[in-house]
Amino acid sequence: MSERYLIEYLSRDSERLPAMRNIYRPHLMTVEDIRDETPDVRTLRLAFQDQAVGESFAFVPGQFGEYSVFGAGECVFAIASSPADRGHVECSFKLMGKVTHALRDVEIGDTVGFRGPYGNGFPLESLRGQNLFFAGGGIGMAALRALIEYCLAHRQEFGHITLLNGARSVADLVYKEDMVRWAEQPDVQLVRTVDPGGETADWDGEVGFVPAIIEKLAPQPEGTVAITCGPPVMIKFALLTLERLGFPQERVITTLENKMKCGLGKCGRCNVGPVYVCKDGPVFTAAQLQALPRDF
Amino acid sequence: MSDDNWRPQIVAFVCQWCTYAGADLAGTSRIKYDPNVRIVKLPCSGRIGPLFLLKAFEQGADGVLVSGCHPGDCHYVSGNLLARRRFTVFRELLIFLGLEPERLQFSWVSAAEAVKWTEVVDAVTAQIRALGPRRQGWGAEARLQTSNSKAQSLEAQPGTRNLKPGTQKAVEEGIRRIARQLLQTGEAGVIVGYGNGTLKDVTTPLFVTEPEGVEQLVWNERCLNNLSVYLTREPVTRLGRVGIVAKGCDARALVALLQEHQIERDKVTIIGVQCAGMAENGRLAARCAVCDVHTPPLYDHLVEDRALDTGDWAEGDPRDREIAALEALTPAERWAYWQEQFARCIRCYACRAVCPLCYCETCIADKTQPQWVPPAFDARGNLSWNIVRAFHQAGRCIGCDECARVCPAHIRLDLINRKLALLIRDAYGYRAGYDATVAPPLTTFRPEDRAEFIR
Amino acid sequence: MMACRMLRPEKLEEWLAELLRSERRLIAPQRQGEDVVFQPVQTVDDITLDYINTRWPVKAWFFPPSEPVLRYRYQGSGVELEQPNMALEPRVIFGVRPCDAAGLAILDQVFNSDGEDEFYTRRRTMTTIVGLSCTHPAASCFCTSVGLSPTASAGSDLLLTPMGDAGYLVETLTARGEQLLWEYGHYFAAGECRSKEAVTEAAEARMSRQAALAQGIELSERLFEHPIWAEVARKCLGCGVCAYVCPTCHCFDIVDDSDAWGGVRCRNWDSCGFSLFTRHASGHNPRPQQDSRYRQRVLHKFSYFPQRWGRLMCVGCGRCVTNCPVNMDIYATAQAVLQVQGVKHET
Amino acid sequence: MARIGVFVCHCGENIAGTVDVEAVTQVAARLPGVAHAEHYRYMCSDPGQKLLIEAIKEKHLTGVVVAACSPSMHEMTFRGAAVEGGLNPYLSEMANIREQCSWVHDDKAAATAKAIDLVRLMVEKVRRNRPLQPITVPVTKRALVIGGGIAGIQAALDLANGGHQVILVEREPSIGGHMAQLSETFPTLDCSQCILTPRMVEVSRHPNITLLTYSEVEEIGGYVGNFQVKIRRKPRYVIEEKCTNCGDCAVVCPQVVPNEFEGGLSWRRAIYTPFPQAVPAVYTLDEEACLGLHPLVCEKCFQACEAKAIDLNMKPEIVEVEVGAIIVATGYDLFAAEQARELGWGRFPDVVTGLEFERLLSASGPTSGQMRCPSDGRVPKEVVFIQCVGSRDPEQGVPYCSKICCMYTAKHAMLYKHKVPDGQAYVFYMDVRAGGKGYEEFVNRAMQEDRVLYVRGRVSKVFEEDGRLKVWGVDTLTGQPLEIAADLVVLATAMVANTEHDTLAKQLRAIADEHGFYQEAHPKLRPVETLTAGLYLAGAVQAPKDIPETVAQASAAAGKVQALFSRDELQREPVVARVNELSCEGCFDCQKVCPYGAITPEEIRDREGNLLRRVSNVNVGLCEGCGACVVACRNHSIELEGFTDEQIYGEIVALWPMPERAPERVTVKAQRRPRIS
Repeated sequence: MSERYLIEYLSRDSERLPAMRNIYRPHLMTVEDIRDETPDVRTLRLAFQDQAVGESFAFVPGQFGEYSVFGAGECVFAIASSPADRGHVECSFKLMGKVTHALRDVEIGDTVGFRGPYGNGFPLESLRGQNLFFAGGGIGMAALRALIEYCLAHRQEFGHITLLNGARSVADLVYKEDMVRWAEQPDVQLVRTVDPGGETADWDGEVGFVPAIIEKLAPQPEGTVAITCGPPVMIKFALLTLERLGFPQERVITTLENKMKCGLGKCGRCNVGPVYVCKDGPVFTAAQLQALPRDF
Repeated sequence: MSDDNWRPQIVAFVCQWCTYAGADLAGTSRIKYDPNVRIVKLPCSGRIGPLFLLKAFEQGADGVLVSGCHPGDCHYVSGNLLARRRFTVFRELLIFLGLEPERLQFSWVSAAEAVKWTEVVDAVTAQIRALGPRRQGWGAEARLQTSNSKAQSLEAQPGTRNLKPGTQKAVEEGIRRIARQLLQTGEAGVIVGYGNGTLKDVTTPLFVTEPEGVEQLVWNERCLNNLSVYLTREPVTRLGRVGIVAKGCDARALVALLQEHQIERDKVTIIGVQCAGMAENGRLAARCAVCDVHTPPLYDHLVEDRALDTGDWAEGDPRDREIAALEALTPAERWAYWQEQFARCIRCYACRAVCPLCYCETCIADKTQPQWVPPAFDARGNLSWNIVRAFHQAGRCIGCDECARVCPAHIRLDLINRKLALLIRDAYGYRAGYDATVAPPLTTFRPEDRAEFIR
Repeated sequence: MMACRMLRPEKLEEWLAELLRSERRLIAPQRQGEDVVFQPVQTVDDITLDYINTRWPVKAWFFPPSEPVLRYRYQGSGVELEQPNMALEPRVIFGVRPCDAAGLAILDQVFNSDGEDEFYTRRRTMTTIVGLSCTHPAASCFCTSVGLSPTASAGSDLLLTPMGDAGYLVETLTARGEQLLWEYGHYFAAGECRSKEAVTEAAEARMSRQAALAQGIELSERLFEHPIWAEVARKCLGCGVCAYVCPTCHCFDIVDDSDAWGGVRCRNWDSCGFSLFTRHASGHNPRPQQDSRYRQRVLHKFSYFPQRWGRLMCVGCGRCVTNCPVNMDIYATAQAVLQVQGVKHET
Repeated sequence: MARIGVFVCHCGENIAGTVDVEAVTQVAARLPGVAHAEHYRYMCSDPGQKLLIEAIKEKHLTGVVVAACSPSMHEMTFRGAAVEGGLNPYLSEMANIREQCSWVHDDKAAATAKAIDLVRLMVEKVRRNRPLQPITVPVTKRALVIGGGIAGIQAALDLANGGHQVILVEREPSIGGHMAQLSETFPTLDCSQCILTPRMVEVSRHPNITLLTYSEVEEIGGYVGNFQVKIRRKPRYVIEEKCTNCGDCAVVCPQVVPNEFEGGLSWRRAIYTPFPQAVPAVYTLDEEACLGLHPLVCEKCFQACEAKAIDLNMKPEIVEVEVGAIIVATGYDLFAAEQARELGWGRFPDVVTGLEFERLLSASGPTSGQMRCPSDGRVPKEVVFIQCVGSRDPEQGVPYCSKICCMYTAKHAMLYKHKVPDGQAYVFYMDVRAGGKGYEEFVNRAMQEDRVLYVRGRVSKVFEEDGRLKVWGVDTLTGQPLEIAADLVVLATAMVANTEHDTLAKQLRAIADEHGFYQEAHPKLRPVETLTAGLYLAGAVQAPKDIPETVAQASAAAGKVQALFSRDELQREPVVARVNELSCEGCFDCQKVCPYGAITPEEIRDREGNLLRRVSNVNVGLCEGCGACVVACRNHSIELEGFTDEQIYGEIVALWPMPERAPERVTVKAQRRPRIS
């Protein structure tokens, strides 16, 4: 804002002052589709009510938004839909607190709010030409979904793709339909795993925690970038496993899920060391994380 | 007062067995009455929490009516009798803060008393109609209206007595001796006491884990903190069995914590200290002027102060004069006084943090489903927070005044606490922090409890 | 633009009186019980100059404890958004101490960075800060320790420094200051420009706390994990006083307050000292204990913020020290941490 | 957002006459979360319910609000309809716009505004309702009948004959109640004892009935299907099993006291049976009258009893039983006649109450059925019957009509005339109320065949003059003052509630009305039930009744209990408290306020078994859902299902629009002074 604002004000009519830009004002979105992924994970498909905004809206996979239910508040989720899907965003959320409970109660046709995109997104340039090894646990898959969709849409730009999807139990596996679609793509290997005890009688996937399956799959570090997201404890061990397999820290990418409120590096909530996860993240390489204090 | 067309907005919280059924009977009997009351049905008057009444006022109610079964008729044995005590205290609290009593009314109406129900509704409506609309905004503007009120001239009257600090050095030595012994024998893993602070004339809570460290323990007239707050703090309790330096008022907090199962008696060693009173602004602190626990009511070791001069307390508690002065004001003036106070609140929750009895890890003010205490730090939210805090302390506050001491906005929380403590002493013969075996006053009742305010 | 003028002592009141009559709202220190606070001025007589510092820093006039950032009404299954009514008016805040003014300069960096927060910046540009140098620091003050001084000019638009009988040395620091001076130039005498160094030195000499903290804390893993944090934070009770009286703390929360018809989305002050600050809805908390929360507070001010913005996020006003219920002392803590850090360098 | 359906009922003109149902529907349709709104003439009718069911299905409603009558009328109806539509029953709520709106207001605008508010409030509640599953509890198929009068006897026999275990508790030494005191019964004039005593005997012999006489209910806990009852058996000092009813003990007993059964018109010993046909047929030692007990000085009866049935060391005994249902049949008392001071009862021996007169008429009574004045045994020639003593008299007595007095007075007068054909009977009455099969004819018979003189009017005074009673009254039909010299005056005292109702009602958590009679669940449709599930009423405990009505209600109550007992399990309302273990701080204030002992501490341990915390735990079988614990919990770690904080919060915030926040500052438009050149 111009330093001369006051002078402008003093010299003219206040009515002619530029309208305020409100960084906290969300876009209004219409709920177009509701899909239950698991008993406590749901995906919403949201359409921009203002078509012009929808047309111009673009984002990088890995970026996130502040989704809000008016009356309950705002909550942060990754944008889970494909960047090519113009005019819409999708989010997947797990039932947790006040906002997610309110989101669970929305019906098709209802209005919710969306602010974004925020954050840095995945470093697409450094991924091109590489084999990609995705390892997602539980709701963490949501943060990878946009990137997976992007990579599959630009299939020729990337090498071999491995999708490792883990969950506590078979019922808790997300994106079951997407997985089928993704696995049909050329040169895509889909591995699904559930925690020991979470398997069903007819389960034909792996049984074991995600890091153990990474170990078992033993992806070749050369020419491969590993991208992982999941619960904090999974990420911790997945990073260790990948390191053991010989992945250099620069080629291991993860996204952090701190509590965030403003999304713009102001509210201070996601401050970890010198970075704000909302502005400088949420995507970090293991090397970048290594440099941060263990405060996330 | 108001034009004839004005319709007060009144909400009635009623129990489903008596009053709701009584209101139904009024319908069946086609008895006409005023249409301004909206009924919210609950199973029992015992389910009607003060937060409901608060929220109703916050939302703009001109009046609130609570009605349940007559004493002895409760479908749930005693819900209405518990409610009676809660409402007695809550009502007095709101009146003390300046609400007109007519706006918050209570009645017993049985399932058979259709006529009484209609009479109560008509009477309450008429009274509220006569009062006119509630002062705007449950806060906010009210304080601006009466900036020149008498209330504003009411100023804190600190104790006028001088300190007689006793033999501080000897007491300090006594504390150190016992602390050393406890640490040496392993009876305590940590001693919670007072040390010198980083600024002149300030002490600070000190945690000593090694016998050599006891030399840092101090005792003087500035040992204001109520250290018992640390007994429910994991970073302290994980250091081992706690030995705690406790003045009389601190020991009362320990009694209350025992009563509420927050500490186990055999896991704490209490180093009781005879206390001659603490200083605020160089004078004897107000609460110390009427202290009756110079010797703590509960201790394992007692450090005596041989020069203890408990003085002549004839002067009384200076706060009682302030309370009386406030109560002599009109409701509007009182309201203005407290609005001005609460407007200063910045919701730092220091009052909550220092209170030994505010041990809830998740406070009701932080709970969002639903959001009973409005999150905004405005007049509305601040008023609710302060009322909820005060009510939660009713019958439990041991009067250490820590909340008032630490309030950066100098809100007179001590007056509210004191007012409620006096009310509970007079109405129920109960004072907190003396006897851990007695049920706290709001968890019990007597059939003959006061009920003069109930229609 | 270091033009300097003098303001005669007897002119000060006249100038303030005219400011009061102007279209600018005049906000100045006034007595409130035992405290001095910034309040809109009713009469010039209410203004006091007898204070070391005001009870609260000046930040709330730009970044209020609670402010609506959005209003909405339900319309069937839809929602109608309303811009919150943020009325703006030109203001002059008189008598801001250099430490508090420096706090504003720090907040400017946060709120004026990309994703500009106009709730803050609009108020900021509409307000002219008239700083007032400090001659008698309190026992808890330590501005020189963090690289400021009792007469520092950062954040002020005009800075008045008392020069004894000669009156106030007036430094014009920004275009807003220049504008004000231009409007009321007849109160200010030009020419007689004297150095404020002597005043600065005298004030600094009265400062009892003079440690070298300005270089900040250099974070290492060892320091981060050091037991000192648990030790210093043990007595911390986790209230928000330190953050709320701090001229630079700016963490906030965004919450909805609604009823059946609609509601308000509010931005409220928050504090990294509260356990709920980082707690996820799942219950997971990256900073589960008070020691990690207190560490965040200290390191944010002395390490993280400097890394990002090149300056400390502490102005040494000492409010958090005097207001802490249990005498947590950030000055002492920073000293202690630097000592630990120093040990590391030696070994 | 929810998809709520709102259904506004006209209830014919009952609602629509006062409330603009169209307007209510229109406003409701625009409320946030409302997906459907309509109004209909009778929502409770079949087509009405169909509308609701169809709407749920078609519009995929997530909740319904029926704005109609009181939920006590039709909550169950619409919950049932919701289930039929595929919704959980607890997603249906009623807005009470009839009993609490249209019926009590005249102003259509105000009533409509109120109805809209009530609907809105319920919409906000339903939006926050969660599906609940009923709690099933086993049913103990044993009933407790309190009171051994004709009502209790009938109910106990019906149940026992239906194959269920019954415990019949009677306070007095014998069952039979007031009916056993009557001579003949109207309108058939058959002998009361002749029809009653066979039933009494049947009770004593019935294998399914446990008869506990001389016993009182001490404490009642639990809930429908699972009541725990403590019964105190007063010591009768006679072992029931051993007593042969020979009467040797009474003969030697030196203590003589007035006989209550005879209305004090004759005497009994300290050891006695109340009347010859008493059941059980055993003697009872009246410990207050006995000389010997404290200290033991007499012992004559003990010595005289050859059966060794007397145990002077007998102590009160507490019997604990579990029952699934309770029928209260504790009957009535009579208006204390001495309160009508001007009528002289208690001062003049020849002023008697109706019940005393029954004993004078009875063949087993003190005069063996001879009509005699209590004072001197002469045959009364002039008898004045005064009706409405205490009844229909809000000043001195009770405002209601005692219902049976007209009939029994006619009976008394008639029986008197049969015994003293040359005597004259006068009846002072206010109105003759003889509604009932054969009742009007009966009264006419008294007037016409037996020439009883009916005087419409009130008696102002009964006094004695020259050794004779004088009755002053007014014949209001002629306006003539009357003075009658009477030998005997009979007062038709009102039936009033049993004085012990109050204490028992508290025990039972039942509601007594303003006169002390028990409140039925609904005056028309649920006259046998109370609002406490599993508690039923029989006889005059509810209101004044004659014998046929009493018996009918007793059988009805027994039928209700049998219906309850036809199931092995009972579904209870899931309105119970639940603890949030995560935020419970373990202060146990909730435990202190719980009247049912439903809350106990529970230990939370880590995997290694170390105690982490103690938190509260609710036993949902014991929880009755009062919610006292919720309010006691400072950080609201307990919720009451069906009345959660969220739901009530929703109701409150729905009532008024949020007040506008104080504007931050009002911009004052000052004059602009351009200063920049």
